[in-house]
Amino acid sequence: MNSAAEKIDGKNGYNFAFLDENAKKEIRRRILKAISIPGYQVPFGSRELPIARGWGTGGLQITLSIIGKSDILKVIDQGCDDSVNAVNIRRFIKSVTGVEMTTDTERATLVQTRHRIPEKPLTKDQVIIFQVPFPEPLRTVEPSEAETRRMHAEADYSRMWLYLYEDIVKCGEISIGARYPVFVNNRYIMDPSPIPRWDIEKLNNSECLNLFCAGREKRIYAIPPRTSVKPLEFEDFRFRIEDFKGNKCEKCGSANSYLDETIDEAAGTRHYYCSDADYCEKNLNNAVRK
Amino acid sequence: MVRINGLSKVFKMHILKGKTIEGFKDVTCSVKPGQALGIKGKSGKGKSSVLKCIYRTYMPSRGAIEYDSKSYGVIDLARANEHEIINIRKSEISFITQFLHIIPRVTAIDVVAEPLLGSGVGVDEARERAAGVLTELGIPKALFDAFPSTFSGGEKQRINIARSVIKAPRLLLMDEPTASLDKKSTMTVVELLKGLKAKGTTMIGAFHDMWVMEQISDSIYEMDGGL
Amino acid sequence: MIKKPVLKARNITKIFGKGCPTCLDDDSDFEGNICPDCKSVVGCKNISFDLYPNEVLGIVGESGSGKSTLVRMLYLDIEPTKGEMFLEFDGDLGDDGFSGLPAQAIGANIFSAKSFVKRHIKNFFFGMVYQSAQLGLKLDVTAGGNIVERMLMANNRDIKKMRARASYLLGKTEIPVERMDEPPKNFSGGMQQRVQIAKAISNEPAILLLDEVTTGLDVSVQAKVLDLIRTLQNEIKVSMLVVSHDLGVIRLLTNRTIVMKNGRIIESGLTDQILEDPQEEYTQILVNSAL
Amino acid sequence: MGYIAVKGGKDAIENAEKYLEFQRLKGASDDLSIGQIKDQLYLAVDRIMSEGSLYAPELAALAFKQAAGDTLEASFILRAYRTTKPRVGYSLPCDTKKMKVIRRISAAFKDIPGGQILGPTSDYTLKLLDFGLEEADNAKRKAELEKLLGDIVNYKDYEDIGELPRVIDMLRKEGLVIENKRTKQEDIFDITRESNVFPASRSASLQTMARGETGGLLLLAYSNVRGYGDIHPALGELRVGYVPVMITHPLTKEPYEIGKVKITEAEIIARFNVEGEKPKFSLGYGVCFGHNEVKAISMAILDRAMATSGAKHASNDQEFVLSHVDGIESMGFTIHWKLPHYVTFLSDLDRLRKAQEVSGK
Repeated sequence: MNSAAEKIDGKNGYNFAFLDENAKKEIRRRILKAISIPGYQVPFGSRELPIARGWGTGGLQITLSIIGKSDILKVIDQGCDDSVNAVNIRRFIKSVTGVEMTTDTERATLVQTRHRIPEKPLTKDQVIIFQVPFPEPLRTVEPSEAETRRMHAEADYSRMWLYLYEDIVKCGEISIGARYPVFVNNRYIMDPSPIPRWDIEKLNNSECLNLFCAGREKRIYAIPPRTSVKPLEFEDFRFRIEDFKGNKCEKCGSANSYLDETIDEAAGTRHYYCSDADYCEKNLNNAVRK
Repeated sequence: MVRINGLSKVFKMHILKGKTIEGFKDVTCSVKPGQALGIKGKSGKGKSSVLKCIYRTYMPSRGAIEYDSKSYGVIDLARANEHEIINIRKSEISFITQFLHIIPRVTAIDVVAEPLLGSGVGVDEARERAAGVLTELGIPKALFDAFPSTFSGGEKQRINIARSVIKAPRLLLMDEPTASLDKKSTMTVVELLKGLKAKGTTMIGAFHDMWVMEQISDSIYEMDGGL
Repeated sequence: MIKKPVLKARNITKIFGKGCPTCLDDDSDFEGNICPDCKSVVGCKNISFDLYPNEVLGIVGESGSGKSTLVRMLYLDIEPTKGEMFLEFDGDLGDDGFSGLPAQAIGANIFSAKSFVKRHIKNFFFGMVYQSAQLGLKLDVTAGGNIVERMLMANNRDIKKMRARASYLLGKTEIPVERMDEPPKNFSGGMQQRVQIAKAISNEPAILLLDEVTTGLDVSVQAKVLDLIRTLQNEIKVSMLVVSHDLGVIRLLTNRTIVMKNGRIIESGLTDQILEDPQEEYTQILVNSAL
Repeated sequence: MGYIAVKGGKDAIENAEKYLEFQRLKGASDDLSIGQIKDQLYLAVDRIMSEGSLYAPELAALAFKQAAGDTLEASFILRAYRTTKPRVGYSLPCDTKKMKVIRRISAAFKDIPGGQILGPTSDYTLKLLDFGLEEADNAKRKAELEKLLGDIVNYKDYEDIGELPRVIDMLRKEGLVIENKRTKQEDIFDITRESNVFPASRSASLQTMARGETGGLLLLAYSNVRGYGDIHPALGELRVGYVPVMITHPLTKEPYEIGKVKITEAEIIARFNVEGEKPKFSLGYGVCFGHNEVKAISMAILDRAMATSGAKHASNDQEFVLSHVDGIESMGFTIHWKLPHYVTFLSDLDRLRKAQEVSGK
């Protein structure tokens, strides 16, 4: 156990939420800019944190910049609260803010997440913060950042559409799994972070505020409430979500939630459980109560 | 329809240190709508140069060529700008030149039909009418889909004529059209030209064959030996 | 019904190198294309001409005369040092009311338009066919994809419709439709040129620019490509600008011709007049040196 | 001491060495023991052994001390020492399925047969300065060790939990993975005996990377996943543990274990590329001495990246990768410009002056 995190007796203790106030102010300004230009990637002075680059420093900086004493925070990874990295991040935030933590999606005012959106849509009083590895959706067709920024500036997206077309010609369908590019506010193509296609729908016309941040790549972007978010698709090649072929969660029986697949090597069988732990638990409790 | 006066043409040959060569001098003549004007004169006296100046393949050096154009009204072809000439060539004036410019890999029937395509006639109808004219000119059906580059001089000339007359031009210029034709083909061409005249085509032509000249022309202009 | 020109070029000049008052000044004249004072290379100098709707204008000249540089500038591939270009569109609008000419471009000097206006013009108003296929095509993208890309730019999002249109265009350019999903890098030179043509006309451009399209192709393939361009002239309402050093190509395709030497226009006129009654010394030499 | 202006090559070099020695000796601290380095700086020792391509923890620790902490220099010293050792034989192929695992995780599945074994990792520690370690305190160190050990007697670095199935094998059974060609024993290339030739065999490629410089491999792998040839990797499996070194016993001709080496092994699953028939996943493999996850994962990414046909970016170009990742080669040449070049420089100077004259500037 890293003793320092517990006692925080560092030479002179840490500021509330670790970041200095100027850093918070600057990041909040960038968030406001991102909200006012939905889908646009706002560059920002990303700070190093005691967590490795590529392990959630982006999402963390947003959370640390907007969190207040009265906030209630939920941190999930792969949809589950006790996943290793979620535990690690939650412990750090707790140690530098003392804010109340929860695993109950409904009670949380802030949800920091990686790779999933909670099954139950969030309300207008909640903010969801995504950890983002690759902010640039056009990277698949253009390695140069200078060129992709020009393409965004001029909405010159034909190369992305051509990529999807060629994908369909080669593989019979669009072969993008997670990080499915979306069209925000009919203006910007945006990378929704590596969430499954299952979750994309929840970004469209959402009640809550969606904030995205890539720490290593130093970009902040947002989808404000009630914003149109449409996955890139063709009229005759529609966007299709993951297909669980009728399988249900073996714990709570849910048939409308994203499932994790585990393989039992010995028995050679496969088992399915809800990826959203909180949602699964609630189903169980309701089932039990009924 | 056409009133030419004081038309002259000189060629400036840079390779001969800019020496000028006399084409022809002070040609003045005219032709009424539906009439045919023949140009007579020994060969080398500039007969085809006059026709080429009217068609603007040659730049006239002096004089005027007044023409009553359908789209532009009275217009001096010697001074008209290139865009006007292009339009007039497309819709009003045809020129049966002495030699057929071979278009590689295009069959006889397509060569003849092409002028119609440009003016919005369907492909099939154009080919049908082309077939009609070719048959009229005695070109065997077997040759319709062959390439003109393999034809005899006479056959090429008939393709040339067919191509110029398929669209019943307003003004038809002709440079020795029957030069390489046998007696029988010449007769057919004369009949065809008379038919066109009857439908109102005005003609100016240079003929070496006096019999054809008499058959076609309503009036004749004598090149005065052009110095 | 006098039509307005579709393209007006005014004093287009391209200097490679520092440039100086002598080579930039409009009426200064000097022999050859090296500026006597600053030694920079004069690619093009004071090129002005008009292109009318449905007209085919030829640009002929020996290699190094600046004709390819000129057409690359018209297609906004390279920036001119000086000069203006104006575009007009009086034809009927595309089926989706898309004239290919954004409002900001009407009556304005296209060279100083904003970059996305320029890109718009390149994608919708012009069609360009380069001498070498790799300039005109993405050789790793499928042939159909190269054509579809232009339709995608026009916000077309129906794959079946786009593929139908692409195969129609490939059929029209005599490319076997089964090879539509193959990358052009597997195609012969002639086929690559025809894919370029199909791509260039896919958005029904107002002007088609052809830069030495048949150079390097063997005679029979060349004839096929020229034949294809001729049929296009009749079938679709498009003005064309044909750059070639080959007088046979110029005679076959064009109504009017501009003769260029050392980056300047030596003479211009009706194509048959240029070939049969050339006025300038250089043109006479050029015409008489053709086989 | 001040700067001693020294004339003449030999004297200068001798004095420089003395000055270097002085740098290492000055300061009031106690002399650093090899044992301390081996025990407490074991990750540096692992890195030096892998880049020096010699599994000898004590020697690596010594080299580290001698090089005053410069890992490039230390692995260079180890590599030079290795040359003095004659080749006595080759070990038998070892199946890492039998690895005595101390850490074994997969990112592709939530649960894997044999379980996700987190093991000793700093992955989830907070990168906060731990001021508790500031004071060197043997007593406190011993006390903390006892507390952690609790009632464990004769602690072994690993317990024997038998064979752990490979995650990749599960995917293989479902026909989801493209098979990499197996290299026969006699075809294995030996980069220490012959120079690399391109295109290099997979054995030569893996060997070159196995002793490659961690930073170089990391840079190329990072450039790949950031978009320059991106292969969209997923970590199929990462293992850290001990494998036996088996040789054929000279007398009994039976396989005979002469010791154990700690290695890190990474297998990545990359975006499938359509090969004629069914689309499949493709594989990348990386293994190196000691505990060095950065290197093993970077190797696995590059192993797959180099297999991409039509190399458009550096990371896909095998010749580019294998020619630049060896630390001893790259460090040596890049800093060789420190050597005197005044002869060649003079001739360049002459050219420049001439060129300026000619252009009249």
